[in-house]
Amino acid sequence: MSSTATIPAQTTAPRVYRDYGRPAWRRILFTRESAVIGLLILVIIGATFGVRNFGSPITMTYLLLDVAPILLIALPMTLVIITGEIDLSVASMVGLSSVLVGILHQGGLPIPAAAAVAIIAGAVGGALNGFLVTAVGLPSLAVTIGTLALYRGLAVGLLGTTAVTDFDEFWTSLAKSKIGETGIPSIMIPFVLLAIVFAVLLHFTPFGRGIFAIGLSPDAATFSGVNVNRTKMILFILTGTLSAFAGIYYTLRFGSARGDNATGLELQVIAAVLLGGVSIFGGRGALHGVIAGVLLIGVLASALRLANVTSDVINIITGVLLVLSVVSASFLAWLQKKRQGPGRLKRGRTPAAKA
Amino acid sequence: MSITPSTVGPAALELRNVAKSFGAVVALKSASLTVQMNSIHALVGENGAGKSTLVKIVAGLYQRDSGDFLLRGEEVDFSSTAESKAAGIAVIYQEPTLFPDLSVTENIFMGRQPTNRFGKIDRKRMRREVQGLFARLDVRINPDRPAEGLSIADQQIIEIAKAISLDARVLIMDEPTAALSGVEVERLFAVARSLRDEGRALVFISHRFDEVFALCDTITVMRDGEYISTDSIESTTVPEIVRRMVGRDVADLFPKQPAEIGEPVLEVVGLNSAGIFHDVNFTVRAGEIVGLAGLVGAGRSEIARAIFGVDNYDAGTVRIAGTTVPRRNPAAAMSLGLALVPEDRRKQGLVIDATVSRSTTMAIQKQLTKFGLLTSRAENAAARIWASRLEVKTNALDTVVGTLSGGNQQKVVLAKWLATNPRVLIIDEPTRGIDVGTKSEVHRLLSELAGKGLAILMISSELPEVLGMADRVLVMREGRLTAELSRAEATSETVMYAATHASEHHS
Amino acid sequence: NTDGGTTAGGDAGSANLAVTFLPKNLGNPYFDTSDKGGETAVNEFGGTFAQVGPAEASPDAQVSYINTLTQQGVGAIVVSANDPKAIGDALNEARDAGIKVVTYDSDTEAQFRDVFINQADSAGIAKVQVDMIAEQIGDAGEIAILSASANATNQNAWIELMKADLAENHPDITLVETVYGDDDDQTSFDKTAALLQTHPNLKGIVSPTTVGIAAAARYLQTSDFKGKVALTGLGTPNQLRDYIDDGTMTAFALWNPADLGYLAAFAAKALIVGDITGAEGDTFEAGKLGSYTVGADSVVLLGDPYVFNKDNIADFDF
Amino acid sequence: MTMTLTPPSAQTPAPSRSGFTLGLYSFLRARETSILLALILVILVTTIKNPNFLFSPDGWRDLLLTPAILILVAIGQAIVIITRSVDLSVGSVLGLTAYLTGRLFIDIPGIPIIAVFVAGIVLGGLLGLINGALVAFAKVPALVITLGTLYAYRGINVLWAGSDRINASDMPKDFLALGTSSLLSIPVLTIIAVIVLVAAGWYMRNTRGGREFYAIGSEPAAAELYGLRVTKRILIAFVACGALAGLAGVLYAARYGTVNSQAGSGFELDAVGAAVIGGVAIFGGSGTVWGAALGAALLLTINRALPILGVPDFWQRAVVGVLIIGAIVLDRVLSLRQTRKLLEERDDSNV
Ligand SMILES: Nc1ncnc2c1ncn2[C@@H]1O[C@H](COP(=O)(O)OP(=O)(O)OP(=O)(O)O)[C@@H](O)[C@H]1O
Ligand SMILES: Nc1ncnc2c1ncn2[C@@H]1O[C@H](COP(=O)(O)OP(=O)(O)OP(=O)(O)O)[C@@H](O)[C@H]1O
Ligand SMILES: [Mg+2]
Ligand SMILES: [Mg+2]
Repeated sequence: MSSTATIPAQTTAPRVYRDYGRPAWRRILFTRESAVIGLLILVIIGATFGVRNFGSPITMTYLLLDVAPILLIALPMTLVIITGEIDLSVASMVGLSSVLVGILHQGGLPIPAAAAVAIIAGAVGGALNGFLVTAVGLPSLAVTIGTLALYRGLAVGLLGTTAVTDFDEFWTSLAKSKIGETGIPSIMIPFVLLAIVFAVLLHFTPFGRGIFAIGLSPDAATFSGVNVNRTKMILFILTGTLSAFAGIYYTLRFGSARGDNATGLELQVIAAVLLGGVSIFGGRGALHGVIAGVLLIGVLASALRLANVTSDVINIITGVLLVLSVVSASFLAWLQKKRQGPGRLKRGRTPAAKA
Repeated sequence: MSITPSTVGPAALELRNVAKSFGAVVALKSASLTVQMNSIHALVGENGAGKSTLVKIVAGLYQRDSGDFLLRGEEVDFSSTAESKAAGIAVIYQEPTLFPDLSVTENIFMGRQPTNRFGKIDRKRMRREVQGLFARLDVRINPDRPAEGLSIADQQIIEIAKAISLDARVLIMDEPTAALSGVEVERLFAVARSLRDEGRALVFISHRFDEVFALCDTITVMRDGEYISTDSIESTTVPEIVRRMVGRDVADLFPKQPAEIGEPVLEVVGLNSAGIFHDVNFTVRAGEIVGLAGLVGAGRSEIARAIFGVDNYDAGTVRIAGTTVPRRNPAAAMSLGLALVPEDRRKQGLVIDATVSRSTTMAIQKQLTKFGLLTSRAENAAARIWASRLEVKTNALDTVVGTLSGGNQQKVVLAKWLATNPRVLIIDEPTRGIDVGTKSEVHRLLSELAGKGLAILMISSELPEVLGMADRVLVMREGRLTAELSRAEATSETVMYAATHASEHHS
Repeated sequence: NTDGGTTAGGDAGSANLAVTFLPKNLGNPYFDTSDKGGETAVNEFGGTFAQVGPAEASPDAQVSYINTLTQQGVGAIVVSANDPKAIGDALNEARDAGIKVVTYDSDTEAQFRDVFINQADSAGIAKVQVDMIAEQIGDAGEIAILSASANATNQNAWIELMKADLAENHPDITLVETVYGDDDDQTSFDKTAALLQTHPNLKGIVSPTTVGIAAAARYLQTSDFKGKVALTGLGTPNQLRDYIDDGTMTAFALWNPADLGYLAAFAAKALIVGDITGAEGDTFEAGKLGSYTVGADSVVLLGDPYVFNKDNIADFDF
Repeated sequence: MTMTLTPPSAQTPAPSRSGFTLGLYSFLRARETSILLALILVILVTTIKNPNFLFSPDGWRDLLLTPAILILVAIGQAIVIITRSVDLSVGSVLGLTAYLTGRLFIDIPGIPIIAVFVAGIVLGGLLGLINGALVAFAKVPALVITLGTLYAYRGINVLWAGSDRINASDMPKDFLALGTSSLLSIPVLTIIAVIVLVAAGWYMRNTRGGREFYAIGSEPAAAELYGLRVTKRILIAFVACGALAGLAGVLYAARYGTVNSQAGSGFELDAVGAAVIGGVAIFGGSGTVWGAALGAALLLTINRALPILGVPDFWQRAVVGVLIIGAIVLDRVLSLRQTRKLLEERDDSNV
């Protein structure tokens, strides 16, 4: 930018602007993301020593295979929630994509072609959500409650009573394969690539800045030249597309295309995203926190199952964790305010004497 | 330096050495204010001096850290606004805050609706009272419509009606006239005077000295969270007050320099939007400041929004340097060199929860990227330049803009748009809620920008500002342009006439 | 009582007799009863019994549990499959890790398990239900089926066989609709209501699932159709006692689910200690139930379904 | 705007309309009206196809009976949504109280039915209080909190019930009769739901407390400036919602007769869906409990009508999805047209 204006020099010395109000370690350490990552590390350490068999490499393999769909969908879901919207239809889209892959393959299409159709269907489904939210101007919570029923209904309607199970061995074993000898499932390769793309998109581009701005104030974003509707549209399409991709993975991993695949997954995804520090009101959140949130729930579930704790306790823990994570955040904020209250007066800077 | 007015009985409201800080930000160091019954007391000070904070302490919204707070001679301590209301204090806040989904009537009576024996709200009575109130204030707002979609001015009027209907003994008004035009201001003043004559105490906060001197009896000056002085209004002058507020002399208030007027840059042809504005035609040339005047609600802001592409319009064309600006596409308008400083700073001008750094660079992010990537470092570097150019009062660039004072927020908005290096600047109420020092800086800045060839469309409800700054004045009434006046033709009388009378011929 | 003749027999003393039951879902009285039977058996032969499972009947949730059991290295998994294929790979991985897999109640494809304990052969189950409904409605009229979930392997197999039987032997009975209650009380209840409204001439409902039949009975009991529309299928005596007593229903069938679990546990033990490998013709002892022989496709048949009615229902408590 | 209707007199500068015109106008404009019409249409079409839908005793009973439980939950949900929160835990609360109902009858033989009702409502209210306290005191978004308690309450339910199941035979006949019997050919459950609906509707419209729910939902910051007791209101909203879900749980046990640990799962989306279809704005401040109740009735009636209209079982869910979307799109289109009309009217008045 060129300087269009020079303000006449004032009698006072020029102000010094620090980049940040707090030292770096405080900015990095005292965040929701760091708290979730810390908790994740603690739980892993605790489980490794406290739960028999948890330390074995196979645990990680199963764990990652299990959480892969949640990880994949959590990426675009994070962006959607940061804009202040929500997409409840993702799990239904997983089911629809699974059914499409199934019947198309049954009808003679090779897996890649069937998968491509499913991905396109995902994009179209996402675009329908996006259209209703942006062009028609409806609240996304209401819209996606509707499409949750619609997409699931299409899935169940298309496949009826049956489940398609005759998939090529090649594809089903690819879905479960591991990278070399590492025990890390191959599905992590596309996931890591996508995670990098999404992280860059969200945190290091004007598009990402727009996402945060929309979440904080859609009006102000519009007045700053952010194309709010286009941004939301893109994000809904991405969510639909990645849900469809997760659906393909789901189908191949279990070798079974069914209308009821992944029922209830939407709440798990949203719980993980919120646990990872994304504000449900939009405008706040970071991808590393979300990934840690997904893994935290996954590790806890895996460790507890290994310790023969039943599924109900896992649910209780997931729920309590979610509640605690948000409550503790506001508790800490309250504590900080208390501490910084009147007592800080004497430490306050004396404003520059101007006279 | 200060003259304490002789006290007859306890003061209606007295604050002594009140301090308040928000985290590391000290809003008030030692503020004092003594308001007598039967008087209208002005409270003035630069942006960020702590006026609104003091008001909020009186209202019970904030709790003071230290100091004394007396009401009619008695120590009080409010922990909520309900308590202060019960103690007979009514407050008009700086930013109108209504319930958008509720009707105007409900907004006025919320929390204290008249009820019958069974606890059922007496709607008839509520309606009667509102009609009486509106008649007294000569307000023409449908009391049954929802508050949603009301202009800021209408919202402010409802806030005023609400505060008056409280029948309070102390009425505090924090910049109630910032959004109002002359007629409404006069009406408000008439009511304020009659309230004073009934024996109530009023506090009036404003950055407009003509209003302060026309209305108030006593004036208290604050600076940097500290009490400076209290005088009776007859014994002081505007330059004296300004010197105390700013700590130095302020020169010419409206220093528009003559500039070379060039080619037309912004051309608006036949712009029409059903129900909002009709057949709007005008041009703005390079180096020219065109003032757009009119009563509140005339539809000026809507034209600005339509030109910039935030709102759609039914017909017409907008061109910048010959190129047609596409509809409903602010990004395209920006890339053609259009900038808009909108009227509602907190909702439109700024992402109020974003940092100073991000807010300042919001409109130039694309230029700051390297290989499509944007880093905080690049943003901070750019933001630092603009923050220091406009003297934004903040200590760190990651301060949330919402915590800055109103004037400093306005500076950030200006910085954001000046950073884009625009060809056309549309600026809606450029100095609303800005103190004298900053105001003269803004005016100097606009004048200089025009001198460098920028085309400026300035929408303002402040007549002196329009007359002082504009090379040409357009006047609007009810969605139509009613007059185009040259600088020589434009006087308070000609502008006001055009703003209140339909034009004989359409231009 | 194992004779140490076989190769695996050498391990018998130190054999891993940890047997874990993995039903379709928890909170299902049918599986409660069957797994209780399994527990009795495991205690009899001195192994360790465990039961795990998802809250809702879905194959993906079962896979997580199978994986966990694989990691824990249990001796055998006894599972009722929510999908014949979807849990197959997980089961194979378990078997690769040396775990024996027994399916009961609902089978997977044969290559994924060592042995399937069949409660009654499908043809028999289908036949007993068709016979009951035919008798109750006088071998003519409209009937409907209220099944469990649309993907349930066993129910679907029975329904196919029932259709064939009806077409062949009962030409005057028309099956007008099959609806799915998802083994959920409320859904089954509402579907029953819908069936009765949609088909005013309906003479009977067959519900080959314990949840569905109970919900349908409860709806019928308080509706005008009580006594006019027949209801039969598979259910447990405790659930349906009241409806038999008050005439809402006259008869229904089931095998003894406790025996099913009991037999499955003993089959698991026989696999662990190496008495059987799942080959056709292998025989093993199943405690109080006596001796059983593995049939074709590694299937062990429990016996014929039992028909409960007003006269005999008081003799049962499960 | 509306100034053309009545020219402002000298006395009242604000435009005003007579009570009757106002009433008629708002009735025709109201969201509730269009939902009611849609409901009537569905019933009409289905009845034409199959008269039994309305005219057989069972059809009549089920028409009124089926929505009763969801109506109760939707009323509570509407109150919470109007205050700009949401309660996703209602399904789990319903499940817990339904199981409690069964347990009380089993563990305390001869317990009076009324005591069971009280216990269910109290337990529901307590669970709602936990939600409300977390939302109000910790100032945490309700969606997050109640998503958490959705899991937690359901987990407690499964932990408590295990694989136990309450059967009809475990509960007294009198109690079960409540679930299906009628008074003057109106089912008892429906009567309960309607009484609650009328009371809640009256309260929300005509009392200070009720209006404060709307105010808080419309603009929380303003509510604070007005000195409204926001915390108290949020607590009341959640307790009411929980208590209604608790009542619904008791009625669920009476109606369905069997209760396991999964009773009521998925109810939360139905309840939110009903409120949204009924015109309760998801971001608070507008809508009525009447709308939510009509939304619940419409949702469940469509569910029952589809098989009769010949939509195959498997496709029903898709149709329900289309209908939900259709309802909210229609509402939006109508309100846009209304805005447009108001603007044009203003033009005329300006000339
Ligand atoms: N909630 C808050 N959190 C942090 N800082 C605050 C808050 N409210 C006010 N401040 C700071 O306190 C100081 C005084 O602000 P205040 O709004 O009282 O000024 P003012 O005199 O009303 O200014 P203006 O004329 O611009 O309205 C400013 O520095 C402002 O940034
Ligand atoms: N969202 C809206 N819905 C309906 N009417 C609106 C809406 N926004 C503004 N108006 C109306 O449009 C007219 C023009 O509004 P506006 O106040 O923006 O004009 P203005 O000349 O810019 O005044 P000012 O900027 O001084 O407030 C007013 O009558 C106002 O009430
Ligand atoms: Mg202020
Ligand atoms: Mg304006």
